[in-house]
Amino acid sequence: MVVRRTPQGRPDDFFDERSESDPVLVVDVDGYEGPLDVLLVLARQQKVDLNKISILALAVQYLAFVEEARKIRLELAADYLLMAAWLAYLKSRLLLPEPTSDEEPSGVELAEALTARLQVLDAVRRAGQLLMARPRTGLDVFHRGNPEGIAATSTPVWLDTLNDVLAAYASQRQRHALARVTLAKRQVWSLADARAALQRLTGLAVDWTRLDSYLMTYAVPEDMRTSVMASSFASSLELAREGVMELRQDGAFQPIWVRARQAPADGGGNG
Amino acid sequence: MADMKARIPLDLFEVPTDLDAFAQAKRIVEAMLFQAAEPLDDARLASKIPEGVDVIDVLEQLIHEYAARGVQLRRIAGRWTFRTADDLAPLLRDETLERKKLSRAQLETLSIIAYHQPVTRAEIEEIRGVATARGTLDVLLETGWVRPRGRRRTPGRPVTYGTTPDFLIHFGLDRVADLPGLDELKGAGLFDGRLPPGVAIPMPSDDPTLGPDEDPLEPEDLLGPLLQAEDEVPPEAGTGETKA
Amino acid sequence: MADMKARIPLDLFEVPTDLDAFAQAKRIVEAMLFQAAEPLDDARLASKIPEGVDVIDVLEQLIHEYAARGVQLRRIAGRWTFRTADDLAPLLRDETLERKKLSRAQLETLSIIAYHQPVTRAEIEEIRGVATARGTLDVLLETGWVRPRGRRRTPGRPVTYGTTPDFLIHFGLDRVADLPGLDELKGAGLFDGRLPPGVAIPMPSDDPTLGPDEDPLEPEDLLGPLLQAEDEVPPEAGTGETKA
Repeated sequence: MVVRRTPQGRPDDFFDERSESDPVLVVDVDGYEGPLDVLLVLARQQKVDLNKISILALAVQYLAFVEEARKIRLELAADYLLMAAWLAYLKSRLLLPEPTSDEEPSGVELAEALTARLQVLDAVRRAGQLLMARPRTGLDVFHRGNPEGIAATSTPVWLDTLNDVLAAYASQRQRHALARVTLAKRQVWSLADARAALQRLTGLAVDWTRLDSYLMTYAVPEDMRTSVMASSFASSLELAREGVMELRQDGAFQPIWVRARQAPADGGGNG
Repeated sequence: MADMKARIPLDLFEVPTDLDAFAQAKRIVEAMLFQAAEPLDDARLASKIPEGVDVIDVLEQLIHEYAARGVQLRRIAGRWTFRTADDLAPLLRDETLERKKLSRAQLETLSIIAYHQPVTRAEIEEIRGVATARGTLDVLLETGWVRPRGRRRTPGRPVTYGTTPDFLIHFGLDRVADLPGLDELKGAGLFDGRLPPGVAIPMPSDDPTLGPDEDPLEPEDLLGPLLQAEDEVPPEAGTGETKA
Repeated sequence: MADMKARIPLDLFEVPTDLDAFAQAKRIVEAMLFQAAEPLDDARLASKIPEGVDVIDVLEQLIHEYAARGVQLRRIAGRWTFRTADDLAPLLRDETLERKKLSRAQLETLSIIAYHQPVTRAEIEEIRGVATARGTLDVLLETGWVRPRGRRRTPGRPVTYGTTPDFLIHFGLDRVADLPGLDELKGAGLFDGRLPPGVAIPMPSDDPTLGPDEDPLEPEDLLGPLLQAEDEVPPEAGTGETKA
């Protein structure tokens, strides 16, 4: 296992669990675990209850963070950039007068949804800490150290066959041989990337979210825009076909809106 | 030391003859739990004690007798085991043992699996807001605390993950409903059902019975290098391995 | 079972606060002896208990407290251990045949030892790409299929492992050279077509004669708790040492 610290790594033990077989997944920016992690850290800086944080201030801070990060290091994981795109959109919604259309959620509702997400992540982390603080078997509390002492009466009958051994050998040799394959860095956004990113984004978007312009501005280095646009669009069509996502476009050359598919309602998506 | 022997009556370890059935049942349960390499269930214990004695009564009595001792009787993962008292940890801890820490990503992923099981990788990623690195789940599967348990009946049929009895044993829990901090997570809305759309999961469940939205794993799942988890799959599912 | 919980007060296992030094010493000695993998001597026990308490007094008291229980405190070969009461042996004995399967990690490690022997732990880890859990090798040694055979003449002098005659007997092999090679494994469908070129499978040998880069095990190796393998080392291994 490679222990690799990011340059300004967090003080807590942060050993990198990624194997060399991971292609280009840049998960951490200076030790952060994704965009929500950054947002939580920023939110804590507001020193108020998570219920009372200013999402607008948070959005501004996050966008500044991304700008800063991009100055230093071009290669930000898509997750960070998608979040930037979404927050830029949210910021504009919070600043502008509410639209009259009932179709779109208000900026406030979107902000509340984000707050709720941050609270869940925060609670999950605290739960993890509580879990790790428990007395742990084999480390803090112990079971019988010598159970066989007198119980040697039970004779193990091993059911393993030669085939099990051979299969285990073949499978791990093969796995490891394949794990050694190194992939060149991708210059394009694959359909799979786009799909996963869109799904994470729609998890955030309780309702119609406008993708294109913000996505392009914030998320993508110029040389990749065409690829990203194409992949995102293809993936969104695919997701819509599967019934996971709905698409909307109000007219030719108008922005494309996406949202997670709602509970079955009549009418469906007007894609 | 030599005088030690003299101070202990020789007949001390002779078989007591005047024990009633309950007292004998207590001795048997003590001995069984003591020599067992892993926690034992009620039925196993009950099978060895004199007829007419309720094993739960025996266990309850033993719990009280051992409560203040250095070794305590606990129910963990629904079974019974003796283990050392929590407060003695600083004295018993083996400092030479490397205390392997999970990374933040691993710990978060483990928490989400524990508190939100059964859960898919996509759901984990949605809560964390970031893609899960390939090694993260592998490490958790390797600990034996996490297992793939089925496939969600949604497009793509993603694998669902849950915790194992080893997880409960390691953290000294009787059942997942005893996980610390569940209330806070409930308050934060982890179980509001928003995540898998339309599926409300009120509480985490490691019930090996698959949920209504889960399909069983296929035999190939258990052999595939991606999952690396045959070890942890309980016997029911494990029969898949013998297919070869 | 559900009502069980209600009947056990939650604070039952809280740390007792009003214990005097002697009572606390008893708890510590209990826990130490329970946890230990082998009998402990007076000095070891005395090192952990509160000052001013005589460990012999503590042990004597515990002997009496446990005398009528299903578990007893005994002195064996000058050291102390808990043992289940002799009279219960017949009851506990019929646990007998336990049907077991190796875990995936254990199977993989076994297969690597078989194919790559003599092989060190570090080499196994390199092939598997993950650290070997402490118990994995122990379990394999326990099966009697694997034995430590020597020490590699490299820095650290790591122990080399190989298979035993029992391994051949269990898996119905005449000699390890009969293990199938790459082509046969492919033929059996165990490798699929995706295997990159350059993956070679060694021709295994369990020749008990040590290789040119191996030193014999020292007598301490065979007694050390790390190996836990005195029982399992077959006669040939024993003679291996005498060659030096």
